[in-house]
Amino acid sequence: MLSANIRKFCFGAVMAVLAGPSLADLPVETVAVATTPPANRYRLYLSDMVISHFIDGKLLILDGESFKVLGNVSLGLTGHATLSPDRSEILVSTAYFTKLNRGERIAELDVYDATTLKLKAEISVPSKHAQSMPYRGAVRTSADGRFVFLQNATPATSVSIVDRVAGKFVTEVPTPGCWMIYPAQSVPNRFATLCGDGTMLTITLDAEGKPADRKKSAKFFDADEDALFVAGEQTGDNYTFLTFKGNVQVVNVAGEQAVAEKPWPLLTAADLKAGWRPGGYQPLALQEKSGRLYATMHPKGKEGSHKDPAKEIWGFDLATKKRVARVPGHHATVLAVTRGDEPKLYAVSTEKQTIAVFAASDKLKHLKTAGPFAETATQLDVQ
Amino acid sequence: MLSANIRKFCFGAVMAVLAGPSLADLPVETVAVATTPPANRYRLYLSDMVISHFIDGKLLILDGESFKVLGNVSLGLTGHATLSPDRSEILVSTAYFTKLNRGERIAELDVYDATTLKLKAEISVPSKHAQSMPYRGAVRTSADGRFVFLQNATPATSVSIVDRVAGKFVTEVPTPGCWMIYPAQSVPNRFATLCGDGTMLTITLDAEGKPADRKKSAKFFDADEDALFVAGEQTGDNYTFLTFKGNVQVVNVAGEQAVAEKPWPLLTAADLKAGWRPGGYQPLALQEKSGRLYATMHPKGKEGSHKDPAKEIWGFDLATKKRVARVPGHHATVLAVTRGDEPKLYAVSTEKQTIAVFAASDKLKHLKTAGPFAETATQLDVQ
Amino acid sequence: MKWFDDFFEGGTRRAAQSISRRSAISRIGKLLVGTAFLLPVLPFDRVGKAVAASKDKHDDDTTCEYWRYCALDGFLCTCCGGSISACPPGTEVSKVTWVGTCHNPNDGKDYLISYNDCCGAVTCGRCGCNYNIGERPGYRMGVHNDINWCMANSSNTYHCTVAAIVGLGES
Amino acid sequence: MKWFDDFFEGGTRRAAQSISRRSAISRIGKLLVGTAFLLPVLPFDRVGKAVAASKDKHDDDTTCEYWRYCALDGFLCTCCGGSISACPPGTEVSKVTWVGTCHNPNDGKDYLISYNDCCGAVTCGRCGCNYNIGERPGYRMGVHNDINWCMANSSNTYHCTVAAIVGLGES
Repeated sequence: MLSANIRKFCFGAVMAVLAGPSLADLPVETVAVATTPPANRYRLYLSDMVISHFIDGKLLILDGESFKVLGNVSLGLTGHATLSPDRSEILVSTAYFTKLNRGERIAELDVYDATTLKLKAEISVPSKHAQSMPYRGAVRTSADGRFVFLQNATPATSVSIVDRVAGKFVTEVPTPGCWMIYPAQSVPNRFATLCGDGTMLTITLDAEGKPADRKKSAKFFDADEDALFVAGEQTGDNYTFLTFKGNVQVVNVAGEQAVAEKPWPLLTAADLKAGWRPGGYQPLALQEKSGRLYATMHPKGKEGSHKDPAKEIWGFDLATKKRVARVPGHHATVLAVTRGDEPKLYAVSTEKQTIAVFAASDKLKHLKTAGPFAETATQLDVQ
Repeated sequence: MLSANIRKFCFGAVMAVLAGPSLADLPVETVAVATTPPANRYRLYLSDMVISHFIDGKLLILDGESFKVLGNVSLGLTGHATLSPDRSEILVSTAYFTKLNRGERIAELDVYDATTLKLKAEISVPSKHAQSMPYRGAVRTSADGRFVFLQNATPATSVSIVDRVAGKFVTEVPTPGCWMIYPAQSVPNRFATLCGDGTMLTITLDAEGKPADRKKSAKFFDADEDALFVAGEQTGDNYTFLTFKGNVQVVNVAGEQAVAEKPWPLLTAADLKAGWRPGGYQPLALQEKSGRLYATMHPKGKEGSHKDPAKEIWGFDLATKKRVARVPGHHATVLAVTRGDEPKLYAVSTEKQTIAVFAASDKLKHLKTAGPFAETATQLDVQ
Repeated sequence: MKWFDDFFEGGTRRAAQSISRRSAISRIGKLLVGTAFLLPVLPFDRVGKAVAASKDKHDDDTTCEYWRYCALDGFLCTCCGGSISACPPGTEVSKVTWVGTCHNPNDGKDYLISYNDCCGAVTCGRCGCNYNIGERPGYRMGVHNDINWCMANSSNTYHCTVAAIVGLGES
Repeated sequence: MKWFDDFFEGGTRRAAQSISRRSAISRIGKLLVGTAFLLPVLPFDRVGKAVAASKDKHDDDTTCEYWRYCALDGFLCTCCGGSISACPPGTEVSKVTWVGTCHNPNDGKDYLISYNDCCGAVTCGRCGCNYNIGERPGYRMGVHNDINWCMANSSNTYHCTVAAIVGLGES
């Protein structure tokens, strides 16, 4: 009588009630909660603001080889995520309203264990976090992981300093006219920020995390003529940026004042004539070990085309500053490349929400295109 | 110098700063907040749980002639909406978590003005509201509008009684094994609910809204053999339901005990042989003035097909109980028909999120298909 | 838990027994009660295809046609960072649940399957599956699938659904 | 409001003046600063089509090509229950805003347009439009559009954007 089974359906403690002696060939199982598998260098962190429901943003964690979903972390209302230096924690700068779209606004830095994805800490901060799309640099840790820097905008811009070790907010540093956070590698208590007047502002903190020094660099870019994309790639104390018109700008943030190198162009005269420009939300990826730089490029670029998806992805040799690869663009607006050996380049289309993956050797080799993932993802980080 | 303009950009009080003497042919405008236009009989209320972000459900208000969006009301976490008897208020039974997906759960009945869509009242209720898809009957008012009845499920079922006039929760009435709320029209303090044992339970309240009497009807349906769809149509004290196998069941809820009429079949012998069955979330619409009943029908129906979208929409004459219309189904899973003269029938596809509209004369005349609207809408109410 | 006692002392135990006496379910030869949660995302017309599932998908637990999912309605945890019997990291197992009996084509046996929703994290939204065989409206709550079975957890956010073997199905 | 004073005493007024001196914007002959909010929904490649907009859509305020939307990035309130200069019912007007100058093809004049976000209700999600002409990253906050301009309201939920005439554009 099958009907006998149905008496057993119940609403709680199914295991306790039903898991009697197993007569089955297949073993009885207990429902558990998984942890993520050990991270390898191809783990991806895709930040999705979910524009149509942007109180419910999402960080999707993916295996960049199998494209299996490893887990999700809530980003809340226009939240921003970053990884701790040792990759053991995911830090989310976000806010909540007590009644979804009204009530009290609660702002905090949420700390998740990167293996269990469990919430480890909630650190209250001033209710000012930048309600922007996910961009690298909206939240970053100091090089030693002790401090966490949170970009604010009210729209007046400032940076909140959180002491991760003490688990508390320290202070707020005004950074008027400046945007995004670029920590130094060799000086843990230091970060820089890009300013609209074409400089970088460097903030140096004291041992408690309070600002001890602030110095502007010399002017090195012109936000009207050729603005910098803010999504830069870090290699040690250097940050590499692209400009709207396709120049590469390296800035060293180790000192009390940031020092900009001489920019160099991605474009040949012919490229320039065809109007090639970089475009997207994270248009640059830099692979340190192999000395390669990748960019999302579109032709016939003009004022206002700086978020256009890629028609092609170009690869450059950083030593020779010459193009060494040129492949179809897969509508990419976001690039990221893995660290170390056997690098893979990932190209996200914000429009299609697909991820194309390439073997990042000299000639980019398209391996597959996976997805769609997420809804309106604009930031991709690698392990 | 165009550049002079740009000095004027500012972040607040634009009107105050910029609205000087108008030199323009077009007049200077002040940004205001709209109210909805006067409601006509074709106003539609579409409930969308937004399954992929279901903490952020939405009630979309549409003009059923132009299909212009008139406004949105937040449904929160699996919220349910109903209209006050005079159509002046939208009542939403919902819950919030203080931190989106965690924290404290706040349950309340939210009252919105149906013209301004402003929140008028928030009435705290026990944290038990049924976290189900939007279905008519999950929240209803008493016929006089004084009381509001909220379906609960923990999963134990009960009904919360709210005094709308006093603005407070009154009591909770246990309704084990019963589901959805069917208020009487002629006795304001009375509602019925459908029970899994094939009966209806009638609850009669005292003047304060506390249960004074509860009586079960005779058994009139068999949830195993031929279950009732819960989305019924009200005409006075009568509710008309469809069964999974295509029978029409009218129940009168005026008395202390509900009284079921003899069911009648939609299907001819030939229809039965072809396996036609109703399907969807709101598979029935009834137009009282013209005496017509409409149903979403699919052929080759079987156990488990009761949510299948319509292959055809059928119209019946309630007087003769004969089919008088038969048109393509537009994948409909939800039907609603307007009241009074010149009725229009609306057919929502939960899959495609389109709304097909028909002139609901004897022969259903397809006027247009609009949308997509919403994401996973399953309930449509008319003015 | 209080509600648990209330629930079984109320109408639902009676409802369950009623189902057991003469059930639409028994006529289809398998116990396909309940299902996890809610409506499908897309497509809505997958309904009932379990019976005619292609053989090669019976063993792929990231497809709706996997044999254990015969009574599942929701997002598959195998697509969301979990496994066939483990909730994804950062979620919690639902406190309330329901069972179904599914036929394993590989050994020809029927297994009793527990469907647990995984709760507390943002909705996964991947691999939505929907079967309504044996499903009934909420007046038969134990076999109702248009409702959130994370409802009794401290966080009600529904993430996905697992399908664990809890024993052999009786036959 | 405190932030308002802070803001204009800080670097941003300087930034604005810097823009006014030699702006990419001035070179395109129209003032196309700011834009409402955030990234587009879809399509992402509508960018820049304002210039080449078909004539018949210039006058339809429910299309991206409507003349006043030359610097708008967001959901059109005309698709959400509002009008060209009125927020939908149940929302509130954003406290912070920005302007652009758009050319009206009907009278050949340039008008100064105020883009206000409408805030407080669930995101509308209809008629997403996106123009990035003159847009810059957040270090030029006044012309940045990847941010929520409901940020200074009591509720930060972004619903849609209006485009009201506030005067004639100077030329």
